[in-house]
Order: sequence, then structure tokens, then C-alpha cells
Amino acid sequence: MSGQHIFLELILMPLLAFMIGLFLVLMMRKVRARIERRVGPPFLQPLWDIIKLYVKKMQISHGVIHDLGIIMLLGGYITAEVFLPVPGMSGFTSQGDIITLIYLMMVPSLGLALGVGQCANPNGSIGISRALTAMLAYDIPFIVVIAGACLYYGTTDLTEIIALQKSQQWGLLSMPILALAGLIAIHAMLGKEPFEIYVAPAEIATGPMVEMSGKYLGSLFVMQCLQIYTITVLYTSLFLGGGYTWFDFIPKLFLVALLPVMITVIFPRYKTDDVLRWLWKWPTGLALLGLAIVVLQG
Amino acid sequence: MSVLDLDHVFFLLIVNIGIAVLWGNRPFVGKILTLLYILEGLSILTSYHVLLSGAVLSSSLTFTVMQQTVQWQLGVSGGFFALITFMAAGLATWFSSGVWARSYAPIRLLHSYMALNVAAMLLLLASNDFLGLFIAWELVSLVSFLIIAINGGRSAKAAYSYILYAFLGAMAILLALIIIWNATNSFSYVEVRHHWSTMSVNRQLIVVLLLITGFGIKMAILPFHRWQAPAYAYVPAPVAAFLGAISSRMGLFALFIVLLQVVGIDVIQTLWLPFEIINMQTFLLWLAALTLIIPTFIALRQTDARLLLAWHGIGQGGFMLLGILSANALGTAGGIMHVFNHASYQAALFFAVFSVSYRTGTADLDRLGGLVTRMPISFTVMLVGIIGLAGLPPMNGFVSKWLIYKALLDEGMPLLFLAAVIGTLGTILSVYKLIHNTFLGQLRLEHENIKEVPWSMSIPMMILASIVFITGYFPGLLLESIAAMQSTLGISVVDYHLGGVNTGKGNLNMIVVVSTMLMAIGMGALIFFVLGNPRKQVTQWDNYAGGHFLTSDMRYQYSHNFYPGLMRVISPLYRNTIFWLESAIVSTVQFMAHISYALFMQANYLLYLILLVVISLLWVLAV
Amino acid sequence: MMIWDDIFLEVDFWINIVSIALIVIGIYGIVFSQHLLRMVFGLGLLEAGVNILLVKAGYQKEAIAPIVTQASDTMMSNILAATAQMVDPVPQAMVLTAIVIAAGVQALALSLVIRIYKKYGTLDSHVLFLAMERDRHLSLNQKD
Amino acid sequence: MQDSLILLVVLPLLLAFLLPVIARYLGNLSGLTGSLLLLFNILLLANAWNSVGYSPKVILLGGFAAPLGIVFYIDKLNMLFAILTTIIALLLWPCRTHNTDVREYVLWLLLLAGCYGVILSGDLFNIYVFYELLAVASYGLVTLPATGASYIAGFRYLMISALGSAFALLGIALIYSFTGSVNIAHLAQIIPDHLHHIWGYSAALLLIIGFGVKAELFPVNFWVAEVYSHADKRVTALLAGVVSKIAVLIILRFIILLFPWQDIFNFLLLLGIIGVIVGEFAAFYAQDLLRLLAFSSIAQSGLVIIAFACATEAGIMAGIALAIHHLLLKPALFLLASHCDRSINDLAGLAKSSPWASALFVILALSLLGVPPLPGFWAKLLLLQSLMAEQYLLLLVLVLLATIVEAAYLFRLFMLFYQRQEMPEQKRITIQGQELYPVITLSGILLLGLFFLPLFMDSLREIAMQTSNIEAYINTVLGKVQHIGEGNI
Repeated sequence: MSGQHIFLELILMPLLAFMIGLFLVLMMRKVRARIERRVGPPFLQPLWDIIKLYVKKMQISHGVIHDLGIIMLLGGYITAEVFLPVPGMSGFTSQGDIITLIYLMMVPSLGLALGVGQCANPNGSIGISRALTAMLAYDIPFIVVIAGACLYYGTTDLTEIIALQKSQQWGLLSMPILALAGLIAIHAMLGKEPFEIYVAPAEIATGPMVEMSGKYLGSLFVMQCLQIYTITVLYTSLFLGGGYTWFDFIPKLFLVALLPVMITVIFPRYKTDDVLRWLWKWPTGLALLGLAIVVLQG
Repeated sequence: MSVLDLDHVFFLLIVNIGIAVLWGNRPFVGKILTLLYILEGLSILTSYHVLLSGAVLSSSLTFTVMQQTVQWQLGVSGGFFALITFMAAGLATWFSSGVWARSYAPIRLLHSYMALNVAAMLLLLASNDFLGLFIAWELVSLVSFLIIAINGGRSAKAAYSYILYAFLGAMAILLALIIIWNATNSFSYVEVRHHWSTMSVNRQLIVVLLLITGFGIKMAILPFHRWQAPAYAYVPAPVAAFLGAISSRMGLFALFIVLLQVVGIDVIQTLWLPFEIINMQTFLLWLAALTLIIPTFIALRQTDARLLLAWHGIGQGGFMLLGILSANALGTAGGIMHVFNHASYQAALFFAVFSVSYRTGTADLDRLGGLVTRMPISFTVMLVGIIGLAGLPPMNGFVSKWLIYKALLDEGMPLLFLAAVIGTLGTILSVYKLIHNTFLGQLRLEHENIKEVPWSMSIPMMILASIVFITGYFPGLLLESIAAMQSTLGISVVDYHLGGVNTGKGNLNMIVVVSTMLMAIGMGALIFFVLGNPRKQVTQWDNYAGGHFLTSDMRYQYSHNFYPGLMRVISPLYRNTIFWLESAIVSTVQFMAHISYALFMQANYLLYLILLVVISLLWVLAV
Repeated sequence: MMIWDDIFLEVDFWINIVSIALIVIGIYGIVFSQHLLRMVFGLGLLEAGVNILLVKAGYQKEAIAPIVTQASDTMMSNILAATAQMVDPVPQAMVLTAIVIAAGVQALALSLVIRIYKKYGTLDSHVLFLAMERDRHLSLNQKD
Repeated sequence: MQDSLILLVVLPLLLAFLLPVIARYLGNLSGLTGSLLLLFNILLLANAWNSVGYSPKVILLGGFAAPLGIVFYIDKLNMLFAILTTIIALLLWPCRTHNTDVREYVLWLLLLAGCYGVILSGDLFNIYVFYELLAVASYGLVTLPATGASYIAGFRYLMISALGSAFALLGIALIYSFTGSVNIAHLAQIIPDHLHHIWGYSAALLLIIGFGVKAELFPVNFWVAEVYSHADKRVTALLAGVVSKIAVLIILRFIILLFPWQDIFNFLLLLGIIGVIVGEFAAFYAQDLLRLLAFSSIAQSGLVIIAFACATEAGIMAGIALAIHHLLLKPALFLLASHCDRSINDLAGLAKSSPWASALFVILALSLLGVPPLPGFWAKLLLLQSLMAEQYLLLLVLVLLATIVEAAYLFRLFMLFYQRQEMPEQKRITIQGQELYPVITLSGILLLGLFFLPLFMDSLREIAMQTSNIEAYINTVLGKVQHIGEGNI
């Protein structure tokens, strides 16, 4: 891997991720609107939202850590993008495996938590408390799914996992139960109903965003794009065989993002403890079942 | 053989003790002691390449008793632990050498006990047979008792419960030693390993369980974990850092030596608990996993920062054990590496917490908040420390945990992997609470004029924080000696390079990861600072607050019961079973004591004599 | 019937009975009486019983006193023959010693009883035990 | 040469009877004669130690050969205990205290004569006689403080001791009526094989219980706590340190030579372990220092008995090591405690008022606990090894658990000593210089002895070997070729 290539990947991957993420967000908002019999936002609305927030006149900072938290949040996801395997650009993936990736995805949570904590607004802290609790809730089934997949493929290297799926069959077919559990887990990860209490977009006064204005909120929007992209790519690589080319890769991402949105609208919202109970009961149980099958298969 | 023999280090340690005991009260002595600790560390470091090649540093001290020659030799494992010990002791003494010492009256005791602890630990690390190990073990227990009890009051109580647990452990070890001696007629590691199979399987099982109990008590593995948190929390800052960093790892070192070098992990794998329900290795791994999870979630409930950290120390011990027992090159490497990593970030965290309580007079998480603007260095150190403790990249805690996760996955133990991740998640929740309640949120009015701690205290913290970062960036620095350790023990060796490990089935290159992270954070900063309008800084009390105007005298901080949603689900699981068991045992002992005493205090005591004669004559008739 | 007659007429048997009775009575006295004097008397009975048993060990039916009278008869075999007819003298010597010792111990015990009575005015062992404990307690808690 | 060892017994007796006369002329100086006597005894023993060499010797008293004559048996074990008795007696000799009653000297001398006699006698009845001498002297010594409580304690002690003696005498009577002999060497030829039935067992049990009273054997040790807490501290030190160990020595000789039957060993093991457990628990409950030490002494004696009841060479070695350790240590602890004679809770902050004494107390108590590398650890290690060699695993576990209880009360004590709490001025306690000499000497012997540990181990093994060699004992006393008739059997 030449130095040029490395540089290209470093710049290109986050950019691509941001763009695809924007479209994913757009798609999710559109689909949701259609289900609710609305028209939905125009084509570039997510981008305009971010630009609008960035160019606001008043940008209120609550201190250095407030800024630092936002930077950490962006930086964490940008790092994660670099280590994701996508068609044609997976030079970094073999340097840090899926476990690294999971932990890289926890760094932004910590960054957000730090930034919100510095704002000294107890409502923000409550939001963080909920967010971290929810992380504990959805990470457990997710980890079981990851463990099952890694055990099945016998490796934690994502490029190898993709290569194995290409030579054999998709993970979805060989581990359907795990795939289902993983889908529920990423539904919770995306913060869609019924697991949206920690984002609580409807009541901004108690949630992580309470003190986030201007480009702080804009950065959170950027983060949302990156987050959706990361999660969908991860799921695609584990169960949908990754991408041969970008042309079959991107539809897979959209498909993965679409499924939660399709069903999310019909749900009300769970309380924090109910989120925990539900996620620790059903998807975790499913995932453990899938894991047991994987183990028994040999 | 060796460039430098161990005698020099022993001599320096004696000088250390002498200086501490004689002149411990003088203001400059802390600095001299720090230098001495550094010197001792360096003297091992200069001959470290010898150790890496598999040779040992030996001492000329020796004695022979019961046909057993007891001598002291420092191998690479001992050397590794010794370096951590000197690092912890040196930085702890540095921390206490300046302004801090003026506010602490029994500073001489502190210096002397610290020196004694280091000396006893070195004896333990350099022991070469079970007899030397046991002697050093008891010495370590006693001097730890001294240093834990240093503050009197609560800490003395904790020390008392510690010493009882320690004696329980020592007796278990003694029993194991006696059984081993009976079978092999030797105490030396080599001989015991050689004749190990002369013991019956039941005996082997008993011996392994006894050794685990004995050495495990020091590192507070599960049913014996209750003593540690109060013992490590209610002591002065340098002591807490020192104890939290290395003291309980002596148990791990002994277990490491015994299980891997003497017994051998292959033996552990072939031993089965009664009725063949569970393999010994699996049993121990699950014990380690429980030791990881339960104390971590107990830590989550603490409102005292020191207790919180101390409980996490126990949990991380479970992590190390999990790695070492995984019988995998990566796992062993991770377990040993975690010792170093834990020592570095735990010491940093204790320093940060104690710096806060030095300035504010409290470590109660409900009474702090918003100190980040007042104590930025302590905050940074704590931030680095908690990222390390939580095991997130780019700090060193991540590397060792990664190795352990990977080992568990490679060995096909997904549930243990899950347990390890649950432990990590609990840690993340808990440490965020720690940093939030201390440094973030609203600043209390009475803390408005607080300053950062003086340089003599902040420099050691910063050194530790940079160690946490550097060894996370270049884990190969540590992996080199760990690989040497593995090859001396004859177990499979980890395939390492400066940036991490290659396994062929998923690699880790921390240089790439951390460099990417740094670059990504640069990119994030670029996006954030360059794009958009400039920011306006507001005061710490200026926030939305639902449109209500806050003033500084209003308490507006979310700190107590930080995770109510989680607690609603898991609080029924906190049963205090071990506490209940402990008090049941105490009551039983008191009851027995009362009965025994009453036996002696009889007005008509001669009846016993007659009773005895009658019973024994009846017995004679029966015989 | 004849056998029982023999046994009842044996001196051995009666000596045994008497000594064991003395021992039992003595032990009973020591253990079950609350009065110190009775305990001392019980001790005396016990010692007497043991002594009788001991002296009986050397007893031999229709034997002569253990004194070698004929100095002229220097043949070893004759002495041995003579000793076979004699009572064993060793237990007698031992019993003498034991009696002296027992007398000494009893005298000491009686003197202690006198002292105790002078101090406390009672010889009830239970009362005295409590008194001793009380004294101990007082001395622990009021010294200097 | 070794015949002069008779002087060990004779001289104290002689001096005891002469002392009232001497005191009339010398006054307070008369105490000095006792010290001189003990010094002379040490010289005598040191001289004899060289001449005894490897083979044991026998002294025929009155010139008659055994088994008819009375013999003193001298081997390294006996010599060792004689030497230690002399050293401790010399250290505890009450001559430094002013206006000591001359009767006290007499009693001490009688006690010592009894001790020497018991140690050296090779004859059952002689042992009984000397044991009684020792006992009578100790009754006197116990009641010396002349307080009401000491009288009652002394009386209770006297009763149980006299009862024990009567049992012992009964045992001797039984043995004599079956064997016609009281010579131990002679009996060692007869009893193990020919008396292996109910009467032999009865005699064994009666003897063990009888001598067990002084050996603090459970459950005939109920006098221990009250006597030790009411008697003069020097007397307590001597009783706890020396006399109890001498009684254990007698029991050792009995079970090795006369009753080497597994049932007897089991019986002793049982009593020993109950003693250890009950002693440690009672000490845990004890509210004052002297009682605590007394109960711990019971437990330690239990340990010695357990070791001896293993009846192997290793067990004997362990028992001797434990006995010597306790013999040197307990007097020192009792003397240190002599001025802390009060409720434990009043001792808080003792280390402030008497730092050296409390430090010494702590070190000695740690040795008692068996913390390495202090001497107590090595003794305990030997005990554990001998138990393990006999596969007494349960016993091993019980002993170790009892040690934890011991640790619990000792560390509670240490923490009280070092509590950072001021003692009220009028409650200050200091350990006075007078007690300090023996304490320092004893702990000096213990701690410096640590440097000669391998040497000690070797000589202990030698002693144990000699002790467990029954053949040698019989041959030494009876002569190699001489065969005595089988007595009255």
C-alpha cells in the first residue's frame, strides 16, 4: 500500500461516508414521511440543515471540554470510517479488527458525554445517563452477535470475513438467527423508536442536545450521518457479504438502514428500564440461541 | 551470567528503609527516596536485556533449612513486576515528597512502610521456591497490613479485615505447600513441577484450589473480595496509588508463577472438579469473569470516588486472571500487560481523585462538580486514566483488553468474551459518572477559588498519564518483555511488533490506529473550528435551564443515583450475599468463642475430669 | 456355688471392693460436694483407696515378711527361693511415700481452707467461685 | 562424670532446707545463693552435655542395677529440658525483688528439684514422687500473693491436681500389679506386647490424664486461666513455660516407650485438637491480657500434644521444637503482660507509653502465631509436615483454622496497642526494667537463634531420633546382654 493510497483512503473514506450517510438520512426521513403520508424533505435537506446550523451567528461554547467533546465525537467516527472495509479501500481494515472497530464506536459516545457534561445542564446529564444505559442495553446483544459471527468465521478480521462470505455464502443465510438479532440491535443503536428515549428528539429539553446549538448541533448531525453509515457497513460486512463493487454495496447499505425505518413508525417509546429489559430479553436471547447453533455446528 | 546481581538492589532497598525510618520526617527525604526508587528501577532496567535473553539476576543471599536451599533470583517475570513496583513506589513517593507531605503528619511512617512494602515485594518477586515464596508472602501481607492501617479509624478496620483474609489465604497456601512437600519432598519450583504427577488427582485438585484461594485472596477474587475496596480507599493518596497499582498484583504474580510455571496450564486443563461437572480451567475462568463483573457493578453504585476506583481495581484483577488462564499466547500476554497498564492508569486515577480531595477536602461524588476549569491538569490526567480504565483506544488499557478478548474468541469462549465486554461496558458507565460528577457539571460555590495542585503532585500524575498514552501507542515496548516471559515459561509466545500483534486472524496495529485517530481528531477539529462562525464562551453557570435564570448558589447538578434506569433493572441483583456470609461467619466464631470461654469458667469444673475418665474408660471397653 | 464361695472368701476380692468403694466415695465427695472441707475429706478417702490398691499389688497369700534372716545361706538360688515366699516389699515402700505425700497435700489443702474461710467467711465452692471472679473483675477495672 | 548430674536434684533440695537457716545470717542476700546454685547447675549441665555425646547414659542411684534399683536416665532430650529449665529459672529467679520472703526461695528451689527429678527419672514411681514435689511447691507459689482470689484459685488448682495425681498413682498401681515393676525401661519390654488389653489401656489413660493436668491437656486444664491470672507473674511464667512442657515430656515418654498403641495416639490427638480449638476460641473471647495468654498457652500445649501423638520421629521433632519455642516465648510474653494486667480495652494506645515493650510483644506474638521467618513458623511447619506425613488432613485443616482465630485475637490486640489515641495519664502503663532483663534475654535467644536455624533443625532431628529409639533406651538402662525375667506375668 503506497503512501498516496493511504492518504487517499484517509481523506476519501470519511468524505464518502459523510455523503452516503447524508443520503441514508435523507432516505430514512423520506421513507418515514411516506409511511406517515407526508411528502418528506427535499433532496438536499440534510445537507442544508447542517450548513444552516454551521453558519448560525451565535455559537455558544460552554468551555474547552464542550468543544473537545464534539471533536472527539467527530474524530472517533472518522477513525471508524477509515477502518471499515468498503470495496476497493480496505487497506486499514487489517490493521485493526472488528473488536477495535466496536471500541472505536464507543469513543464518540464518550466524547458526546464529555461535551454534554461540560455544559453543566442537569438535563443534558440525564440524557447522557440514558444514552450510556442504552449503550449497555444494545451492546450486549450486539456483542453476542459479533462473537457468534467471529466464532463462525474463525477470524475477527473483517476483510477475511467478507472474503469467506464471497467464497461460501452470506452470513445472513448461514446464521439467520444471529442476523435477526443483529438487526434488532442495530435498530436500537440507531436510536429509532421504540428505543429513542436517549436521543429524545421530540423533547429537546431533556436530552444530550439541550445545550447544543449552532454548529454543535450541526456536528451532531454530521455524527448521525457517520453513525448510520458505520453501523450499516458493519452489518453488511458481517451478514450481507460486504461489497463486490460500490454498485452492489450501496444498495445493501440502504436496505439495512431501511428495515428499521419501515417498522419504527408503528412503535411508541420505551422507558429506559424497559429498553434494558426488552433488549436483554429478546434480542439477547435470540443472539444466544444463534450463538448456540453456531457453537453446536462446530 | 548476570551483569548485575540482585544484591545491589537489595542493598539499595535496605538503604531506602534506613533513610525512611531514620529521617522520614525531614522535608527533603521524599525527594531522596524518589531518586532511590528510580535508581533501583534503573538498575534493573540496565540489565533488563539480560533478563530478556532468559537469564536471571541472582542474589548471593541464601540459607539452607530442611535440606532446602532458599535463594533469590529475579527472572524476567519478576523483573517486569519489579519495574512496575518501582514505578509505582517512585511516583507515589514523588507525589508525597513536596507540598503534600506538610499536611500529612505521619509522613515518616508512610515512607517507612512504603519502603518496607517495596522490599517485601521484591523478595516475593525474586523468590525461587515455595518456601521463599511463602516467607515473602507473609512479609508482604504484614507490611501491607501496616500500610493499610496507616490512617487509623476506618482504614484500621479495613486493615484488620484484610489481615484476617490474608491469614486465611496464607493458611491455604501453607496447607497446599505441605501437601506438595509430602508428595515431592521438595519446595523448589523445578522439582515440584517434575514430580507433580506423583500426586493423586484429588490431591492435585485440592492443591490447585488451595493455591488459587490463597493467592487469590490477595487479588480479591470473588468470594474473598470484600476486604479490598475499603482497604485501598481509606488511605492517603500515595498509598492508595501504590496499593491500587501493584499491591494486589502480587497475588497475580504468584498465581502466574504457580499455575503457569509450576503446575502448568495443561494440568489445569485436564483437572476436573468433582463429578466431572466442569473443567478446572473453565471453573477458574468463570470465577475470573465473575470477579470482573460483580465488583465492577458494585463500583457503579459507589458515591465515594476512592471506593469506586478501588472496586474497579478488583474488577480489573478479574480481567488479568481471565487473560492468564485462557491458555493462549495472546491471552497470557494480555493478562500480564494489563498488570502494567492497570498499574499506570489506576495510579494516575487515584492521584487525580486524591488531588481533588486534597483541594476540596472531599471525595464524595455528590459534593463535587465542575472542577474542570479549576483543575485542568487533574482533569486531563483523569480523562486519560478513565479512557485507559474503560479500555477504549488509544490508551494502553485497550491493547491488553483487546488481547484478552481476542484470546477468548480464538479459544472459542464467546460467553466469557461477552462477560468481559459486559465488564468493560459497566466500567465505561462507572468512570463516566466519576469524571462527570467530579469535573463536569456545575461548579459548587465553595469550590470557586480552588487552584490546581502544586507541581510536585501534578508532575507524577502527568508522567503516569503519558505512560498510559505511550504504551498504548507503542504496545510493543511491553510486549517484548512479555514475549520473553512466555518463552522462559515454555508457553506459546505472542507474535508481536512495536505497534501490536499479528495473529493472522485479525491483527492490531496500535501505531496505525492511534495515528489515524490523531489525524481524525485533527480533521474533526479542522471541521469544527474552521467551518462556521466563531464561538462565544459563556460562564459556567450560564445555560438554558428551561428558561429559568440560574445563579451560582443554586444547586443544579445531576449526580446522585446517576443511572436510575439501569438501577431499576439490576438493583434486585445486589444481594450482599458475601457480606451476609461474612457476618454469619463472624457471629459463628463469636458464638463458639463464648461457648469455649464458658466451658472454662465453671464453678464445678471437676465434673469434666470425671466425665473424661468415664468416657475414656467406656472407650477402652469398646476398644 | 463353690466358685462364688471361693470368690467371696478371697481376701483379694474384699480388698478390691473396699478400695474401689473408697475411691468412688472419694471422687463423689470431691466432685459433688460444694463444701470445701468435704472436698478435702473426699480427697483423703480417694488417696486411701488408691493406696490400698497399690499395697495390694504386692500382696501374696500366706507369704512371709520380706526379710532375709539367714545370712549364712548365701546361695543365690536359696535367696531366690526365699523371695518367692515373701511379700513384694516395693509397693509397701511406695505406699509409704504416697501416704506421706497425700498427708502433705491434705495439710496444705486444709491450711488453704482456713485462709479462705478467714477471707470470705464461707466455704461454699460456688459462692467462692463467684467471689473470685468478682475480685478479678474489680482488680481489672479499678487498678491505679 | 555424668553421675554428678544427681547434684541437679540434690543441691536444690539441700539448699531448700538450709535456706531458712542461711537467711538468718545473710538476710536479703540469701536469694543470691539460689542464683549461684542455678549457675552451678548450668555449668554442670554444659559439662555433661559434652560428655553425653551421642549415646544416652544412665545413673544408678544407690548402686543397684535396674530394674531393681532406681535410675536416672540421661539423654539429649532430658539434658535439653534440664538446661532450658535452669536458664528460665535463673532468669525468673525472684532475688531482685526486695524483701522477698525466704519461703518463696524455698518453694522455688523445691519446684526446681521436682522439675529436675521429673526430667531425669527413669522410674515411674519416682516420676510420681517428683511430680508431687513439684506440684506441692507450685500450690505454695500460686497462693503466695495472699489475696483471697489467689487462695481460691490455688485451692481449685490443688484439688484438680491432687485428683490427677491420685489417678496417676492408680495407673501406677495397675501397672505394678500386672508387671511387678516400675522401671520404665523394663516396662518398655513388657507393656507394649503383654499388656495390650483393657488394663493396659486403663493404666495408660489414667497416667495420661493424671500427668495431663500439669500439661494443660484438655479437659483437665480448667485451672489454667484462673491460676495464671491470679498468681505472681514469675510463677505464671514458670508454670506456663516450663512445668507444662515437662509434663508433656512425661506423656511423650509414656506413649513412646510404654503405650505405643494407635488408640492411645488417637485419644491424645483428639484431646490435643480439642484443646487447640477450645483454647484459641476462649482466648478470642478473653477480656484481659493474662487470660488471653493463658488460653493461648492451652492451645499451644494442645499443638505439642498433637505433634507428640503422631509418635513418629518427625512428630517428636516437631513437638520438641514447638515445646522449646513455647517454653522460651511464653514466659517472655507473661512478663511483658505483667504490668498490663487489666481489661484489654484499657490497653488502647499502649505503644505510646511503652513503645519498646509493645514492639517486643508484637514480635513475640507473631512468632507465637507462626509468621515466617520467626522461629514459631519453623516449629509449626515441622508440625504440619509430620501431620501430613501421617495423612491427618482434617487435623491439619483444623490446626490451620485455629491459627486464623489466633490471628484474629492477636491482631485485635496489636491494633489496640497501636491505636492513635491518648491514654489518660493515670492509666499509663510501662513495662518496668526488672521484668525486662529476662524478656530481652529470652527474646534474644529466640530471635538470634533464628540465624542458627539449620543447626537447630539438625540437632533437633538428632534428639528426635534418639528419643524415638526404644531399643537404645532399654539397652542403656538394662544393659545390652542382660535379660530380666518377665516379672509377675
